[in-house]
Amino acid sequence: MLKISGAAKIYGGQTIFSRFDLTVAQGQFNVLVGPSGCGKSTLFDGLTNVISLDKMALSWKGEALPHLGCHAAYMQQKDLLLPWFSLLDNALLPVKIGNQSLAAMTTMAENLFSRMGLKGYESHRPNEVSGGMRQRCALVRTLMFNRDLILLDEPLSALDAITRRRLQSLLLLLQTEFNKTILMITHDIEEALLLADEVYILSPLPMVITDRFVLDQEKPRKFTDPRLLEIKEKVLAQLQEGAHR
Amino acid sequence: MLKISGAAKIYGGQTIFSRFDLTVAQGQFNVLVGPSGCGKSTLFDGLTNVISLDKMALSWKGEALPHLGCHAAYMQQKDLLLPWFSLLDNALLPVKIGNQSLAAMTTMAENLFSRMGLKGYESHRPNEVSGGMRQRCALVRTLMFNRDLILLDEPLSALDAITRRRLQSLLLLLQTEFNKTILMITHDIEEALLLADEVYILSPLPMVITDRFVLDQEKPRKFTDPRLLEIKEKVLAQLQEGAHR
Amino acid sequence: TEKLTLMLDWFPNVDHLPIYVAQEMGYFSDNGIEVEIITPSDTADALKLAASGNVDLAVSYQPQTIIAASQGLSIKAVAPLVVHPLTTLLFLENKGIKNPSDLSGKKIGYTVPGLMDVLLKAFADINHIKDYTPVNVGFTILPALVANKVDAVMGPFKTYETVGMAQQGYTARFFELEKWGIPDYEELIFVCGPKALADKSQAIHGFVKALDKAQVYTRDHSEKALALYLSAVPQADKTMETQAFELTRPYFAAVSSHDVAKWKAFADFALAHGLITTRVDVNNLIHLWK
Amino acid sequence: MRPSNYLSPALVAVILVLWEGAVRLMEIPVFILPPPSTIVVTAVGRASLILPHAAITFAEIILGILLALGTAIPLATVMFAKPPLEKALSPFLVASQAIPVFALAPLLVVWLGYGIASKVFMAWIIIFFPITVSLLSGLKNCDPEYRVLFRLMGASFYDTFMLLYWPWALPQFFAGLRVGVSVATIGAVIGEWVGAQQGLGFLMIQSNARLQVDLVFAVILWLSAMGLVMWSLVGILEKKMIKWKPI
Amino acid sequence: MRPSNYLSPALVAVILVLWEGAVRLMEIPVFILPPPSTIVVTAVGRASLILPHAAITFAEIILGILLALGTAIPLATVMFAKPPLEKALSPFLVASQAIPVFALAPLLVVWLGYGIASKVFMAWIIIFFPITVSLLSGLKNCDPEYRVLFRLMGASFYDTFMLLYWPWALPQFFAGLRVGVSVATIGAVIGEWVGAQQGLGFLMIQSNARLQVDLVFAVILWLSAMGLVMWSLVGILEKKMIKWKPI
Ligand SMILES: Nc1ncnc2c1ncn2[C@@H]1O[C@H](COP(=O)(O)OP(=O)(O)OP(=O)(O)O)[C@@H](O)[C@H]1O
Ligand SMILES: Nc1ncnc2c1ncn2[C@@H]1O[C@H](COP(=O)(O)OP(=O)(O)OP(=O)(O)O)[C@@H](O)[C@H]1O
Ligand SMILES: [Mg+2]
Ligand SMILES: [Mg+2]
Repeated sequence: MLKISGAAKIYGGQTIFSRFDLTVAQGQFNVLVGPSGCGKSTLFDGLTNVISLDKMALSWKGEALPHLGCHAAYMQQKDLLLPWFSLLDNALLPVKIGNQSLAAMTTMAENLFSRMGLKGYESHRPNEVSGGMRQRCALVRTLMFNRDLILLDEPLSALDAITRRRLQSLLLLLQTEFNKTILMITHDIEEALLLADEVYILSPLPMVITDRFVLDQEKPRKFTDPRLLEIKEKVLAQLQEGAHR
Repeated sequence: MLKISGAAKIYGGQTIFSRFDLTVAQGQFNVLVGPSGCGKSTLFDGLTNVISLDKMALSWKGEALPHLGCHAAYMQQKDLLLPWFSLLDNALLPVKIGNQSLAAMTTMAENLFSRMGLKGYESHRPNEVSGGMRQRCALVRTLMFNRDLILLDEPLSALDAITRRRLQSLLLLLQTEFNKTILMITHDIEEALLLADEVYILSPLPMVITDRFVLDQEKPRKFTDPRLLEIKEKVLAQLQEGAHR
Repeated sequence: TEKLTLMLDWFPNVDHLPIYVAQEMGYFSDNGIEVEIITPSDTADALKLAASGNVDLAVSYQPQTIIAASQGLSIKAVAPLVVHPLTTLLFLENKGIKNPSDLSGKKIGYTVPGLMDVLLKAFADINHIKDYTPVNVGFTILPALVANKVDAVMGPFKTYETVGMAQQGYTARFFELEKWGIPDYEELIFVCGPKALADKSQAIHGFVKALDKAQVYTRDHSEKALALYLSAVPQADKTMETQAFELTRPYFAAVSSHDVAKWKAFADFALAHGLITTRVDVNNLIHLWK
Repeated sequence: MRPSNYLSPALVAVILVLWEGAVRLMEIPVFILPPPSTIVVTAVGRASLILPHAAITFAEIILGILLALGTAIPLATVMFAKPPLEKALSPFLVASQAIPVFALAPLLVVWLGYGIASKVFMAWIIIFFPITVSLLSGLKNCDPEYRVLFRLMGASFYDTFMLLYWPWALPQFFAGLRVGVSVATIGAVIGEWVGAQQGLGFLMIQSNARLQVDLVFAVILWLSAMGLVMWSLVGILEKKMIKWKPI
Repeated sequence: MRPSNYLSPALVAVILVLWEGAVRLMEIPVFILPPPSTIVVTAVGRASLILPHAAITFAEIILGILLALGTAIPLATVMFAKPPLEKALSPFLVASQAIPVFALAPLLVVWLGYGIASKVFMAWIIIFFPITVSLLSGLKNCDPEYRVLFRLMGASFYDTFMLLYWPWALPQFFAGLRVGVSVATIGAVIGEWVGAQQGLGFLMIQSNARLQVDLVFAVILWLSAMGLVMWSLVGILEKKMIKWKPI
């Protein structure tokens, strides 16, 4: 279980969040939805020690930790691919750094590349592929961390509807087959509702959870389910309300 | 009228597109939808001479041009904000460079900032704001070009649903109030259908227009319109088909 | 008054004492001239700049002047300053060196490549030093000797480096060149270019006369002369320069004209031992004041 | 103070003690390498002799640096704007670094006389080179995606330079300037071989020939101090000018 | 060839013609500044004299550069990894640039003798500095967002260095190396003022003392040519190693 309590961050006098609490049960796929600039990335950065928070109590799998550091795989909002490596080498970076077997992981990466429609682009450099392809490569890299907890900050924002669907299934697979715990930020409400066990709706600054939807529908889901459509309307209304506060 | 004919680009043996034609009537708002990596950004880059195409005949307002160069405002997929300037200074870059009146344009930029929810962040540096805020700043900068033709490459991809709607209205205003001609790339089919006069569906590599939807519904539109929902299904089917070719 | 520029051969030291005496005693202004004294960046600079007319007068060495003449630089020697060699083959005492031939098979340093190495070779030929290794030590003379990197050095002045070494607690011994078969020559001389000599003949003659007077004063009032020098060159090390002066005094020129025979003998020697490759007519090189 | 902050003075102390010990134990004569204690004593004790010379040399260094900046910046800009010019000029720049002072000295005397000009010129030759090369490399390093943005905006070279290239190249420019101000000290000293009557270089050569090696090293200490002051000033200036870097 | 390609040789020609003309018209004596024609004639005509010396100096330059690389890279790395060390060491580095050759010569003679070692040492002192400073600046320039990425991956300093910092700093490293190889020529020559029996520096001093100024400049021409060759080699190496840059 991932348990965050009392997280607080102030940037130059501006409170991004204070006393922020969140709990994600092991094996769950939870999604954060909130307006742009509300502090979602800041929260993820704080969890993983990319930035230091002013206050936070954290525990993961029952163990209290100063931060998630090396326990989570974190896909940041920027793709941060290294220009001097090919896409495959970029994706294999966590393998080269960790002490995992390069051969086995290369097969896995190549497999992921073809599932994500990057087959044939393994040896392209990042500046030779499209924005969406860079994002997919960054996602492969995140999966190569091979960690139990995965934090995803808008992982599919640069992708078209079809590719997006394909990758959504892949993310679901991570949860169901490999029992990963996933916490994801997205702006796509349908995506949130298709994937999440719980959806949190966040307010603008200072960020608080204004609402929480528990979705126990069987996955994979289809968006034709009227209950999902209904929740979508609620979420939108909630977000709308937050924006007008 | 913008008329592109016979555009062709080959990258290292791989044909991105060849004999690509497109026509946009003056004052129209046309949208390109296509799978990630199909060559949309490459097309825009070619039109504006960011890269050189292998072949292309182009005319704008009846005048044959080698490229759109200084006739179009182009918002690229990357935000490309300069780290040493504040958001406002970044947005005012085209003004500083052109010979427009700085005072008047500053008012306009500040006005746009507050419409886009960036009020209070004018003097933040790009690395002190969120991904969505950077994107909005880049959009303001594009509008400050003050040109009749606007090319937008996924301008709203990093924004939440609510902010996105607000900016969609703003884009519509550009068309209706200021009579701009707009060509936009998006992955959000609903967005395409809400804004576009014509929607082009693109195939994967090599890129061709597989379908074209002319939408003459009154704007602003609502997505509750059943005809739009119907078209959305068609578009999705078309994209799906392209992906399985 | 006419202005003259004089470039020294090296930084100011007691060898130049009569010049400063003439300056301080007002002998230059008595002769209607005003002299600006300039330090060079390299010993060859003085000759170059005198020949090109960028300075009116320069202090140089007779051997280097002969070399310059053989290279086609047109210069004239107008007066001597120090009339015998100060250059020596120098070594530390207690090294068991009594005769030059004791240096056979040893390492011998020299200070200026192109000049001292040739002199060394001539010295060795004449004095039967066999199988020695020449080493260019530049101006790190004492360290080279003390660290036993060389056994002797060709080039140090018997009036100057010896004093410095004594101050550091080392006693120097040396072979004087003119006593070991090298023709006697004038160590320091004044030279000027043909143009300066033609245009400022009067002033340069005045300079020579003033210097003549200063030499006499230096001989007769050595303590006062030294005091004048030390006040003109404040950065000089008092004790060291005082001792060096004592050693240098006997070699200052007594008369203000060159010994043509001495020049001829050295020019012949230079040609014979490869210091120069083309014959130099010393009569063209020396200006005689009437 | 955190323990790591003690490292710097501690290391300095260790090096000085090792030096002092080595000189004393190995009985290295003072005229070869004086111990640091002697150097400091001489540097302080003879300050009244050294300072007037130091003032001259400092002026030469400052002028040399200003002149180097005044030439390096336009030169790097022009070579950046016109690559054929870069190709044509770089042989001369590289060649300028292979010329020893004694070859140039007579020429400098002929052209610039014995005043401060010839010393500043020598310093300039030595300083301008690292600044030019670093700045040029920094300018060339500019991300082409940003260049394209400026082209799209129809920016002139001047605008692009002021708003993009120059800020982009600043970190490399400062690296070059750091090297420049550090070699400026030796540049001015070398310049003083050209007919100087004063200055630290002049004082050093004389002291060296007179075997006053402690004074030579005392002068080097003063020169190093000057170099360090300028090095720190460059660091402060760099921090002021590159405020947007979160380092 | 495009017209702009003619600019480079044209400019070289113009400069040489101006030089030749100036020397002839202003009647600058050959022993102050020889005209380029004379220099070239001497440099070629006396190649058989110059070449053996050049070989020695070239060896010193190469050794100096290798030694400089072998020290600058670890030094910059260590100073980058441990900022307190940087603070502690940089005064010594800056000071090392303020030491003139004659102050160091006695020490070099005593410690390293008259062999090639003392020359290589002098060259090293001069070369390693720009490389160290540039490399260090390049390493520090690395985008902190990427550093964070490597921290997230749990990368060791070694891994981060090899995969991130080093490739990131390469352009600046090469700028430093360019400066380094250019000053390497004068570094070796200065080294040869300390007790050399051969080498271009030795030949230069000898020729200068014998007032063979055309030979002095011919040697400078050879040195410049060496510098240029190495400069070009660095350029080629840079292109090979920084393939990912679309310049
Ligand atoms: N370094 C910083 N200095 C000052 N303020 C900052 C800094 N970084 C972020 N902020 C502020 O924190 C707030 C939250 O930023 P954050 O990046 O977390 O937003 P977000 O929720 O991820 O938005 P988006 O959906 O647009 O990515 C923003 O208002 C931003 O201005
Ligand atoms: N510099 C390059 N060298 C080689 N191939 C390139 C280069 N730039 C782009 N490509 C290829 O061109 C194709 C189209 O790229 P483009 O960026 O136009 O895609 P896109 O339609 O904008 O995709 P996205 O929606 O992901 O941004 C891709 O397959 C990419 O690999
Ligand atoms: Mg974010
Ligand atoms: Mg794209």
